[in-house]
Amino acid sequence: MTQAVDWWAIAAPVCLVAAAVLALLLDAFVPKQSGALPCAVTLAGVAAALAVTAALRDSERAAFCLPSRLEEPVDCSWVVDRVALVWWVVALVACGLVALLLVPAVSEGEMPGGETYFLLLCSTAGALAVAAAHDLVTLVVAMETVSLPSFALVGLRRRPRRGAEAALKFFVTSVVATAITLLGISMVYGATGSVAAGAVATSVATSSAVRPLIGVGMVLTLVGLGFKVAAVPFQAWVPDTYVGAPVPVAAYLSVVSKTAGLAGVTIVVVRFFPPYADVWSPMLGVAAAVTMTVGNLAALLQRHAVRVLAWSSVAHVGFLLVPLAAGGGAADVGALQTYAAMYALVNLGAFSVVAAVSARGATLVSDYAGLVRREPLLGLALAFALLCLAGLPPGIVGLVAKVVIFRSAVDGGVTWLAVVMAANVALGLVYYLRFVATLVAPGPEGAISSPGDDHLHGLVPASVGFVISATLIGSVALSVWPAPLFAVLA
Amino acid sequence: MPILYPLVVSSLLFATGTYVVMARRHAVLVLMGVELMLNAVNLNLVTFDAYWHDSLDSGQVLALFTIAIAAAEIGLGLAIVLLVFRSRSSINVDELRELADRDEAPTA
Amino acid sequence: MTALLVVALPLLGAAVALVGGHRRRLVAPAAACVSCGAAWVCSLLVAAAHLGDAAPAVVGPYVIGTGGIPLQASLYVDQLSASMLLLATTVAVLVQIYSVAYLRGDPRYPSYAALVSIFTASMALVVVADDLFVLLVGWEAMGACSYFLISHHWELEEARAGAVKAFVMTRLGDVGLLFGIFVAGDAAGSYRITDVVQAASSGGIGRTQATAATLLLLCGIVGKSAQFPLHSWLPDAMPGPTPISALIHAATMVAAGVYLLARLLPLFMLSATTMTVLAVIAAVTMLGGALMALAADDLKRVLAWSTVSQLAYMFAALSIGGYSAGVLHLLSHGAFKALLFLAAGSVIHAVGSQRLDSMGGLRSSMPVTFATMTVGFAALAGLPPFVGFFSKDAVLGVAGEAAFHGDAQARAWLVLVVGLVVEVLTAAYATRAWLMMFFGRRRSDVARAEPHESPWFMSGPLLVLAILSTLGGVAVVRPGFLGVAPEPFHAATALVSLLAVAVGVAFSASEWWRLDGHDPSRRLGPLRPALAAELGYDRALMSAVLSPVRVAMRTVVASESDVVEPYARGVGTGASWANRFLRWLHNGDLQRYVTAIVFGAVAVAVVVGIVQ
Amino acid sequence: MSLVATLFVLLGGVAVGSALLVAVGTNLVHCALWLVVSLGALAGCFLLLAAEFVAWVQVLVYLGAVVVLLLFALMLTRAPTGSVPDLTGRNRVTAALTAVAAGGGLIVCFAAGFGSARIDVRGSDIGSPSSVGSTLFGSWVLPFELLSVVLLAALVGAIVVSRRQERD
Amino acid sequence: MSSLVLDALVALPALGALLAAAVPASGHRLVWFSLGLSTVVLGLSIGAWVAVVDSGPGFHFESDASWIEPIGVRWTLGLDSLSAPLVVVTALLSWCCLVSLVRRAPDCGGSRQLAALVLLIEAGSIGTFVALDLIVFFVFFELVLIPMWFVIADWGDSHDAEGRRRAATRFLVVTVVGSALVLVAFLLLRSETGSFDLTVVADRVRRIDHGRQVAIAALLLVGFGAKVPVWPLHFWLPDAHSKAPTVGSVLLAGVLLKLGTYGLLRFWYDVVPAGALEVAPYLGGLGVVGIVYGALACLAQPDLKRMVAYSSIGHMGFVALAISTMTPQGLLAANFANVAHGAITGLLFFLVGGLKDRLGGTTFDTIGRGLYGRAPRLAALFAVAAMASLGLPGLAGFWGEMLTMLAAFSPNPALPQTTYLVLMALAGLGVVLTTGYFVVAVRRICQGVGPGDSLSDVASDEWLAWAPLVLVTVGLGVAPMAMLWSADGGASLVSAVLSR
Repeated sequence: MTQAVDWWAIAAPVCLVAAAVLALLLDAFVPKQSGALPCAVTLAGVAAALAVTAALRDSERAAFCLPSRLEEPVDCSWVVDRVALVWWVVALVACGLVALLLVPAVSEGEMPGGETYFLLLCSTAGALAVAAAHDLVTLVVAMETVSLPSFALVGLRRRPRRGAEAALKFFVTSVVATAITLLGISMVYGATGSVAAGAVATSVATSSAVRPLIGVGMVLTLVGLGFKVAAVPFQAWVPDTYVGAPVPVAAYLSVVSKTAGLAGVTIVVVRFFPPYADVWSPMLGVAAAVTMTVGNLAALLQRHAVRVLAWSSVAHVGFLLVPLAAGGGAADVGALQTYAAMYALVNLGAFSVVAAVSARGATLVSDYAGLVRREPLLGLALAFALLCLAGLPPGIVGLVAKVVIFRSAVDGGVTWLAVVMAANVALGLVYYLRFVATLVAPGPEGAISSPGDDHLHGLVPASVGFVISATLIGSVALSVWPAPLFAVLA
Repeated sequence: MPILYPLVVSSLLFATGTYVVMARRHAVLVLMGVELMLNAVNLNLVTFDAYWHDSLDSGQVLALFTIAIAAAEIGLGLAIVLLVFRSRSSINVDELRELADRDEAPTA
Repeated sequence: MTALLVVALPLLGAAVALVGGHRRRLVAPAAACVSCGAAWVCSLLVAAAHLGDAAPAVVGPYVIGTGGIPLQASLYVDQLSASMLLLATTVAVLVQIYSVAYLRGDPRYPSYAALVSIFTASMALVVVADDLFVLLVGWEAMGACSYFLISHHWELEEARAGAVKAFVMTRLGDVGLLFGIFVAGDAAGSYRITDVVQAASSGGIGRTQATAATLLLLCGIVGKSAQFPLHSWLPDAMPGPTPISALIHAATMVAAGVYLLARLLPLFMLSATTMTVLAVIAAVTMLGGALMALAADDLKRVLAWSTVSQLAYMFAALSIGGYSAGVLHLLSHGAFKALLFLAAGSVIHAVGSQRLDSMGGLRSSMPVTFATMTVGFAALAGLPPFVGFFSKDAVLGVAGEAAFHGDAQARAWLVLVVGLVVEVLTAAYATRAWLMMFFGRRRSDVARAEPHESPWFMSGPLLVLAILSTLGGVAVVRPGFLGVAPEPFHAATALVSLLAVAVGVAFSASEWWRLDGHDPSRRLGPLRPALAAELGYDRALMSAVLSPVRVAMRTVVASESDVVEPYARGVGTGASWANRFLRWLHNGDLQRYVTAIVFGAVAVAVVVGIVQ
Repeated sequence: MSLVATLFVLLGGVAVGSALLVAVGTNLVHCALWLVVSLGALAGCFLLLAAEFVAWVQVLVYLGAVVVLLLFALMLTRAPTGSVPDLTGRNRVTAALTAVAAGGGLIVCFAAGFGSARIDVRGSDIGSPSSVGSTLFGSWVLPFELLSVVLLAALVGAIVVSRRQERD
Repeated sequence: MSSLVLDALVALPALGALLAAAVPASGHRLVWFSLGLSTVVLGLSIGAWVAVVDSGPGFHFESDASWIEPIGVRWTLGLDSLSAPLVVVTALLSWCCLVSLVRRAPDCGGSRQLAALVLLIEAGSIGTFVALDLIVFFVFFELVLIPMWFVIADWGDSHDAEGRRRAATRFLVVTVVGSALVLVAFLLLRSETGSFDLTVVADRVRRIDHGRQVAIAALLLVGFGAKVPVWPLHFWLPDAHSKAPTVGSVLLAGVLLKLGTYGLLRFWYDVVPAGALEVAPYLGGLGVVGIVYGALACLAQPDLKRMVAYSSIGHMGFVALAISTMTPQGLLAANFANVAHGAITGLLFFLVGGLKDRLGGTTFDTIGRGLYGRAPRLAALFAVAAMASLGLPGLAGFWGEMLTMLAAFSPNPALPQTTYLVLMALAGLGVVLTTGYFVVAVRRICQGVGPGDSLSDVASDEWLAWAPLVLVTVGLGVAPMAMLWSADGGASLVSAVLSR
């Protein structure tokens, strides 16, 4: 018996993969091109996928259904529901923006055009698959689809010394985490005899004899996903990898890859193990508290700009896990997605400016001194993004997103977590504001990209400039009128 | 056959694999450790498949997928190892410290 | 409405003096004298309308909500307030005139004149206020003016210290006053004095409440009127300009306590406890004050202690219910003590020193001053026919009456006996000061050349006050203007007190003779240094109050720098240590990272496995 | 103990033993060869568990491809063929303890979960290539297709990573 | 009534700040522009206040629009007699600050950025006072933080870059932790009542079980207490003040601290009175400790600016005590003391700033003695401000303190009466200590023999900037009914709430 293929349901990742192959082929057959062409292909693929996503808006589709044993509800490997669609939109938009950020590197020959975009698109397709996967086999394969191309992306540079180290660290840690996840899946399978969401959930609810086994299996399954989102103690690779990777790739890892991980965690806890909420909810609560604290503390005195953002992304994972710790109900998932969307937008904004400035050789925060005065667009965009990340007005979108997370915690009865969050919001402010103050401060004479230095000044590539402007406009607009962002919650 | 036999074997293999990954310095050996871990998982999967007489063969199918993934990983991993080797003529993983967070913190 | 003008006009004058005083030399004196003069005229009008058996007049009330019992800003003028008003404005206008000459050439004159004007307005406000809070406003505004005026010579250490002491001590009392107002208002259901008095007279206030309220009010009164134990600020306030001492620290402000007590007497009468406390305070204070005055070397301190002592006389009278006696002595004391201070100022102006032993033989060179001051001393000592004789007689008469016929005989006996002893002492120190100033040899160590009589701007007011002190007795004997029944003359007590005065005068005069023109107080022997040092009271009080404050202060400083700050800083330090630790953990070792992952997974799994 | 069980214990022992030799050996090439032995023994285990198809894939992919790749890699990185004393890092004690904890924890967990349950593989054809093939393409089309993307991406990634020439 | 008034009060300064920061014109002209804008805001706010006084209790000028509909947040603003005076004080102090910037550029330049930040702080503070939606309130509450951080960190004490940064950060961190706790309280309210709207929440609050109400009140206490600051949470304040520039100190003391007390008033009285009654004695106790502690710390201060900062702790202690009585009197007293403290301490900080401009420092040693002789008008103003601050009747400070003690004399019947009598007595002790340190300070700097240099006396622009505060101080002291009347409406609202 062969499964019917619902092409419409898988159209979005298919678009991406098709675009990926096209980009690769174009690279092979059209010689001497700049980054523009594969980027255009990528954007086309992303646009097509977005169009499909939009078309799927009101329908919930399930495809690749398994033959059911007995009279149980049908288990499907691929479910495209509202939650998945939101993840898709976030991942796709972020992918498009990252594609634009990659253009300068490709144009300068720093990274190979076709392959770079191919890997990017494959990875993003994997992210979409994670969000729609409803059995553990598909989930783990989709996770690998996200991971493997990104290992390569991290190592893709003409001067690969640091990139190679970053890639190797990323690779080994990731593979170990995957192995642990597979072990966990095997335990779940062993305890329940199934890998599909519905069957596992049913079986988990009825069998009490093997609770420890299921519990341990669930925890181990979450390890790989925890690695993807970089929750403590699986965060160690993050700073080294982000610093060693090309900045746009770091942006990709911190947004798309993390989105995939969050989608995966959500699916696992909400779809597979609802009866184990008493296990995973406090566990995720502790993980959230520890993660946000560790991330913020580690970022506190950082001087390296990318490392600051790396640790800040770790800290934000803590916040992102809170709604799941609060119970993972529909409203909580909405809160999670809202925050993730906000985070994706402003974090990409921050990374895009850092990408533009790093291209000139700036690495330390102090190299950014006076950016607001010299190049207001860059400086203000970065400052605004950082304030949004900090969650303080004028970055109202960040503030309101934090409100939603707090609400989730309060409604979920984990007020203690809300208090930890309160301390962490303050802790985070310290380094975000230090960064912002550096941006605003008068810069040292002869600093990187001083106005007189025409070689460096104003050299923001159009594509990067577009990303910067787009994220800035987006976050400012959402700060003034945040309602659209929260439509997810309604 | 008691199901514990294969499970114990797989546990020991997995533990050995983790030890190899954690302790061995040579990057290729580390990759071997990863293989051991994945194979331990495969043994688990196959065992459970037999245990449940799974009509969907989920365990075996996943084991097959794991083998494929392991192969893909090893291919890409070796490419990265070679990249590391070429860029610095050493593939002892504990010598890869260039990206460590070493810059002195400003005095607060 | 005229009463309101008495308050408003000096304020206007103050504003003019402040704004224009530094531009034109004549603006400030003119503004000050004219505004106070106008206020005096107004208060004459008020007095004319309200003395005698005229009905009291009420302005207002103007209700201000507080969420609870409302404030009712209103003015109330009856015989008592009219006469007080008259006293205050009279002394004020005389002092303003006097000061024009006394402070000639002083660059700080404009602010001085303005402050005196503000003070006059505040005093007027206290006198005419019908709401306790409005009264409090004037009460404390007077205190502030007093503070600023004491420190007029702010380059002098003792002026600065005296000002601080005066202000802080009176404010300490004022806190009690404030709480007393709360209790009284709460008990009476209104903060209006008339309502409170009404409630007290009609039995609307319980004994306990009355005791609590009056004891608290007494704190403020004691503070303001420099009674034991809050008396020591008044002698220390003497570094202020002498006209200020005359106005504020003799005639008016310090008497405000007496006024308030008289005003609320029905309330106080409800509490025997308070009245006993008051009598004891008054007895202690009048005795102590007189003794200090006998030993003091500084002319102004003599007068200050004398003021303390005489104020206690008034309280003594009130403590046995002698309303009219107390008020009469207040009025008469206002006149003769102002006279004494102004005359003393004239002397100091001429001699350039305040020390009694640097004066002497001034009789011939300053005839007007000598004559007027003699009147003043006579009134103080209680010699007939001067006003002091009559008012003291009224006090002692009431005391005698109460001692023999009243129902609070212990209190009355205390007042009577101590009062007579103080009569002796008063006569003694008055005579001593008079002799030391105007008789005997001129001291050779006086820096100035030949002292000469003061200008008319100064001696004019002296004459006016001397006349009042001389003829005022007439008014005292017929106190109908206060709306009370005429006092019969107390022949018995008058005789005894005349005897007492004679003893006092004789003591000083004989010692003066015996010591050949030297200080008669040497006769006191070993007691004298102790009294001159004011029995160490002040030092003891200061150390008793200040050392706990210092200890508390040090504790607070220590807690800020050793507890709060380290903890606050410790959070930062802890965070930066945590930061270093975390960064040390992430040392770039791949296998450490892997170990963390595996270990983390195992740990969580073990926890979950065990929990399940 | 049945024959199957006996065989399984033997093969499992070989697999674990040679894995331990991989973990402690001082000669890189020997380690790789011990890995071959371990994985081969494991393939035998698969056979005993009626996973015929998986066993052959194991032999083909691992023994045929992966280990060869590893050997190539050793060669390309000019790994010494002799004994290398410092193949194990300083992390060994922590690593060993963690590994023992992991293994012990797993065994305890399995023992608690399954106790004395037994596998009965007689009379089933679950592991035959035809059966696996039909479920693979009947029920697992989606992950299979996704896997093709993974493999393609890994291929391209491996190529592109190793193609970059420039050194710094 | 037009409902755009409040929107304009918030939007004008905010837009002005944007313009002042963004428009490429000369800095000086933009400061003038900001000043003009602020004048408009001031006028508007006074008009609104008068209108509110006329219209009695309840919210006026209500503005209601959709904002973040999906989470139930609406843009609702309203002004009542509790918030109206604070809005005016905010507008007034901002105006004064801008006047002081017109002629005196900061040492490190950037007067137009500073003006923009002042406007932003004004917008945020006014917004906080008029917000009727919990989240809108929270957003505005947070809006002032970043500008204030920059004001302190970039324009602060020029001798101590590290210290001013640390002080600014400490201020920010403490406040943010506090405000996050406030947010938790808001969300608890929301989860219990299903609305973020202040009036709706207040209506439905009886549904909340008592323990939960107490928890909410306690969270609000800690959260707003950090901002006020209530005693043990005060540790950020002295540093923040002593490192801040004059403008920063004025706004910090005059406006920002009020956000905390206003928050407590608004939410304790209007929203969770029943819960607040349980925790109120703690607030009262801490407030009194703050009064005495602040006064003792002032006595020991060798630095005038720090002394004024510590005096703020004492004054805020009075406000805290007033709030804790949970009576209409308490509300009136707190509101009055808020306004009076804003004017008086604003004036004091301006004066200290003036001294700092002239002498380069604010320690007693730097200032030297004998200011009465060296700069008579400045010294006289200082003496007047000191008198006002120590609560001399006839000046504004008195009424706040008097009403506070009066409220403590008869607190809410549900509160322990004897405890409050003790608190009242201790507050009275604090009054004496306050008198002590202010007269000692006057003695130390105004009196005595100075070094003989002559300082420039109060300049005309300084007169312009300071005169309104002097006028308010004297005016409210002489005619307290101006405030008491307007707040009466609020008090009746509160008593309605309390009696429910």
